[in-house]
Amino acid sequence: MLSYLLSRLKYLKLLGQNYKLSQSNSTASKDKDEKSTTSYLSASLKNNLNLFKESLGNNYDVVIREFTINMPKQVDGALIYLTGMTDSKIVNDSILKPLMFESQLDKTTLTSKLDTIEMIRTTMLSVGEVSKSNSINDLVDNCMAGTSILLVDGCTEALLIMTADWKARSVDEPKTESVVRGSREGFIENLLTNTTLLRRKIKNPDLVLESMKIGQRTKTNVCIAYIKGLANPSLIDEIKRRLNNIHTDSILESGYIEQFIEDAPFSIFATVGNTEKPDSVAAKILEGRAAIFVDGTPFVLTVPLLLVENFQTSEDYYSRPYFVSFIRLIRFMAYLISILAPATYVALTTFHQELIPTPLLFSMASAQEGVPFPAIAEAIGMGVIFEILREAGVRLPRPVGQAVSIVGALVIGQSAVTAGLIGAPMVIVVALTAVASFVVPAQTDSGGVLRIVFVALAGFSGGFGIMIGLIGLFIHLTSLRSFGTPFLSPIAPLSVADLKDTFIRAPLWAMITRPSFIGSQDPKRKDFRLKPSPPSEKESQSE
Amino acid sequence: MKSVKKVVALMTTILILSLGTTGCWNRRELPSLGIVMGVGLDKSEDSGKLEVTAQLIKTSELNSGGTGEGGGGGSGGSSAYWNLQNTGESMFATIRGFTHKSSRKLYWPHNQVIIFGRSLAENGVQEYLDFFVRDQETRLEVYMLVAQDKASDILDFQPKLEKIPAVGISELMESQDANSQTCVTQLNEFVTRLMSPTTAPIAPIIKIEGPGAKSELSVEGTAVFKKDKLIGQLTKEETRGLLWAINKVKSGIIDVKCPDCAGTVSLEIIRSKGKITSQIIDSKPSITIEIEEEGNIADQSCDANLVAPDATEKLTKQAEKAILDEVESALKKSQKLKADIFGFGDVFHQRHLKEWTQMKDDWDEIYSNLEVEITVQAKIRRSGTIGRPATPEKEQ
Amino acid sequence: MLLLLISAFLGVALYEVPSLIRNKYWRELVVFSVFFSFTFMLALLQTLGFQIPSPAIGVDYLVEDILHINYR
Amino acid sequence: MRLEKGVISSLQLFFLVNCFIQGALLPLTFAYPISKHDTWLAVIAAMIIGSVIALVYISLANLFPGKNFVQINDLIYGPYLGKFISSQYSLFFLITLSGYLWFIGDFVLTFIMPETPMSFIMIMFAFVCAWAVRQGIEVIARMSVVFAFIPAIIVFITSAMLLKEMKFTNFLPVLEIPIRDLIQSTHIITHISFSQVLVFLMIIPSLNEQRRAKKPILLGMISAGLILVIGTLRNIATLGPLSPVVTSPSMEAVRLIDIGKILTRLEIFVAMAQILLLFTISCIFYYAAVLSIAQMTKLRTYQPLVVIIGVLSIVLALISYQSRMQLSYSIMYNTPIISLHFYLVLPFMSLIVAKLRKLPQNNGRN
Repeated sequence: MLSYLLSRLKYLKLLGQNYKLSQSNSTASKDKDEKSTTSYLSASLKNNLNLFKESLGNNYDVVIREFTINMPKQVDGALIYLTGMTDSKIVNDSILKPLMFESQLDKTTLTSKLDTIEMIRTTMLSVGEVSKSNSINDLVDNCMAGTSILLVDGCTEALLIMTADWKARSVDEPKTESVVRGSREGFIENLLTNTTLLRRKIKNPDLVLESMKIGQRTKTNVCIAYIKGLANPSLIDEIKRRLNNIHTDSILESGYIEQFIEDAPFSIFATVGNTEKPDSVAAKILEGRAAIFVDGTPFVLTVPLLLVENFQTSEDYYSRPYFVSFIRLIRFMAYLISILAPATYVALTTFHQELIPTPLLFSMASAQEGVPFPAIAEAIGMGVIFEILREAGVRLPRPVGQAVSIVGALVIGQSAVTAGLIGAPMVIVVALTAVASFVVPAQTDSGGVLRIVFVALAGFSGGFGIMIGLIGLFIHLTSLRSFGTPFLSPIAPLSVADLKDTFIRAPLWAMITRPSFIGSQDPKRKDFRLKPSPPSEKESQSE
Repeated sequence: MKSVKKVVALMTTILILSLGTTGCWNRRELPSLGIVMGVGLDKSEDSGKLEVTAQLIKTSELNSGGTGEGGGGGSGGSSAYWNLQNTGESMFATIRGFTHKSSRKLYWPHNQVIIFGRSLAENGVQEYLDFFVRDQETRLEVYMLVAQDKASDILDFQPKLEKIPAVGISELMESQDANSQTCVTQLNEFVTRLMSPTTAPIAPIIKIEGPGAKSELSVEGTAVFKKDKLIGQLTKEETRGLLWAINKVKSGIIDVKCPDCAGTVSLEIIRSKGKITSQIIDSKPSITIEIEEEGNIADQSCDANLVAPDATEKLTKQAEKAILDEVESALKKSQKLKADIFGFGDVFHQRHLKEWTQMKDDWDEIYSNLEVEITVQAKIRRSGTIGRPATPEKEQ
Repeated sequence: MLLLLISAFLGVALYEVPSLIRNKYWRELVVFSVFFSFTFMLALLQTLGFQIPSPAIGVDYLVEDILHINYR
Repeated sequence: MRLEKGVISSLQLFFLVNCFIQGALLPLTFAYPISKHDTWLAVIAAMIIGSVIALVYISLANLFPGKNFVQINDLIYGPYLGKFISSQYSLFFLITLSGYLWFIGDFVLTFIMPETPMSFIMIMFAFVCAWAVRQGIEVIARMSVVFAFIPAIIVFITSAMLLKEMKFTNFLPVLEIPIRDLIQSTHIITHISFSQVLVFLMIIPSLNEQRRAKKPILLGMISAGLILVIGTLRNIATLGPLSPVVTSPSMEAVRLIDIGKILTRLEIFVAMAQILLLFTISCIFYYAAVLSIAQMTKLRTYQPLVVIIGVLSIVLALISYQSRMQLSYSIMYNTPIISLHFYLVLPFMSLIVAKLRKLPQNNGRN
């Protein structure tokens, strides 16, 4: 305990030092930034190339192609790009070829007042995105992202030619969210492809895709997507504020972003959602939420997240409402079972045996007869064994994973019971818990923690402990907020109108308003008279 | 959200502190329980003390062995129950005394039956009931019975279909609705009657019938208590007479003579309603019992055609007569015993509060001479899947 | 038991006081300390086995024996 | 400057009051031995009287919008006398809180875990209360919306399930008990639940429309009062003469449910629902106690006091009550009298003094 405190103190001290350091650093780094941006291109191509070689180093994937531009007056030029990051076809056919062979210049253009670089840009390059810059840093950064840089002798500016393209996975069915009905595309690692997938769902200029770079070293592209006029401006401002506050060196996955912007970092509940499916992102954006795309990951973040969203799937809205509503209730029940079943079993068998119906007590008592461990030890032990098996099954290659599950089932399900190490009812409870925990995949992690907490509470104070735990859980959930939206809405605070898409899913024609708690600016979703009905008699007569 | 972290930290410290320092107070693992299924109370013959028999289940034997068929209670380790006996002065002390004999602590919530031995019941049951009402482990819906002889014998009687005698008895009580000739009594009803200043508690009587190996358990008749002391008993017909009046008849058979010939016709009761009302006319109290009954023809031994309206009319009259007889016999018996099993006193108390204050004190006398009018209205609704009996048609 | 009590109160103090000092909530600290010491004293006396007069019985006494207006 | 920044809607206030009154279903036990099978009449009478008293509180709150009870006392009686009165109320809230903590401990000990030390139950319970109170009134109010439904539904369902066991002759003869007993019982029930809406004077300032407190409070009281009446009717009809005898009629009545041998032993649900309600009540008193103390000592935040006040109330509970018998004797015969001072005499006096001094106008000019 004491050593813990000591280490804690050391850590705090270190933090304090770091804080001071970072404060002094931030001013220093600002100076450095300013200084470095002052290094601009000079008129000499040779000098410029040396500058580039200096800053790019001798990386093997950097190509510096020096050539002569075929203009009436021959000019020296150099193209700098990264091989794997650029499309060689564009480089060869649209940049090098016109520059070296197919000069379109004639006398009229020659006589115009344009300087060389502008002439090349306007008349010779057949590439869509071309821009100019004279800052070395800017050029290098862009080069790192796959842009080709064209340097021309005698010019203090360089052309940035968009040639970025690299091998990417094709758009594929998402692995984590499989559906029976609905779109089968999933996001991939490429940011541009991902935003395109979204744009293809919402063909509307109001869909805003704002880009920014996060991570001092990785310079990861991050893109905020929302619909202007639906999303609450304060929500967008808050997202931008939090994203701008991320001063870290690396962002490798959207999980990094998530952990830097969540409201409650110590909570076991995630307050930022993620999904792999463009259609769910589109649906969430259309409800007034915002999405955060991160380059390099198929997982797109959506904020704000409500608890009930974990119990909804995109498919719910594609199928007819009755069965879906039933399934929704089943999901809520399954989640409750997955966190409470072992605890309830422990509480019933060690504290409240009088609540077990007599015939059931008979069979449970006879199954438990001769079992050496107390119920709480059984519950915790079995829970841990189950988690081990699950983890082994996930990490191992599929064929081996199957072997693991067979061994696990045999060892735990069969032998342990016949050997009298654990009671058969416990195995049933743990198995039920395990299956139930898979029903709501988004909450498996919180469920796992809660399960153990509740088993511990039940183990030492029975049903009262469970009750206290539930109240505590409820207090925590009620006080959580996700980007200003109460996490437990529309249940607490209650919004009767929003309950239409909570425990049940009302027919689409009845869901005429967007969820009010997300702070949608335009609450009305569509027309009020949407309920389909057969043509009325007058109409059919006239036909 | 600094507070969340703090709260979690505080919670874990509390958890650890409470786990480490205090342990678990009420924890009882299932195998450490001696689950009591039935309890019998007797008066010890030699010392006159209280003798309690508690029936525990042997959980290890529950799944092994047969259904107890031929086990006969004592054949080796095959029986799934264990009858513990202890004698003592007070109820709770005697029950705690079981800990000297049983390795597992007795666990009461699943207790199904309480059986009073006859001699104990005659001396009063009040002092022994308090435990069953007060203790938090006991429940109010246990069945109360009075043994014809000794309660311990009843609990030692291995039923043929069940493994555990107490379970057998409670199942038996649940099937009594078919006849409505037993007043199935749960503890809360018994105590409610006991708390009334006038109403006499009742409980069914259980006995072992038949000789030796062929003997069987049977529930029949009603024990009538005065205050908390057993003073008499009703036969099964009288019991149904009582149940008619207090609206407890669920089903059953009324045998009546065939109106046309010498055979017997059985009428199955499908619905019945009993209502007790009180009047005080010229300061003379009287009671009216109204009984409505509906039945079907269930069985007939003769070949008369009973589906004709006039025959049905006659049958109905006979059924009404039969019911009236049953109620009257019960009433007569109770008036003789001066035990208000019908709860007439409570009816007066509820409806005629003013007069009741004067009647209360000499209620016993009033009761034994109370004027009771009984009206019975029977109906026959259906005749089963056939109309006239399946016999050669008679020439009219 | 005494140890448990002291550690519990120590825990409460450690839980509240640092943030009060950090935020310079001196007035709050004073009120907190008053309640803290009062509670600690009561709890300590209770644990040590002193008979502290029960306020509930005090109320009973006030109503019954001084005012004489109870339901009885 | 206000101590509490949270804002609650009038719907939430309605459910808060509803929970608050519904929670009296268990403590009503203390009235059964006195009014026996006429307790339901006492509940109705108490509901009416309570609503009238609540009108006084609401008009007091409406005179001083945005001010909580302590501030109102300061305005009416001046700083010194006002502080004196407010401190009485703080003590009153604190002692009521400790009474509820003791009651829940006693309840759990009687029905769930007889061998557990009571202080342990109380610490666990006070812990979650403290957690909720630290989160502020907003969280408590939001939770009450959910908590109000569960017990109400359980009361309705169990009443339906017990219809078979009920004997409506158990209500007869109506008004057998002397009228004095009925008055005493009504007084006890008013004391236990209806008059305690007094604490909402600490909460009304958090309402988003401060002058609209009347409707949610009265509706909450009446709706919950009707649920109490249904619960009482259920208990009396089911248990009959046993209801004045048993420790907790609600629990014992539900214990008798037996539908097809499967739907049986349902009392755990009643216990759970009652724990939820008692939690809400305790939170409200806890919050009121902490807030009033913080307001009196002019703190900037009430949060640092939460934990220590919780500990104090546990210690007070352990000191105050030795046995269930003592608690029920106090509640049945003595405490209703003393609480008259708090919920009847002082508020009426405040209202009259405020009217006489024409206070709100003065306040408005400042």
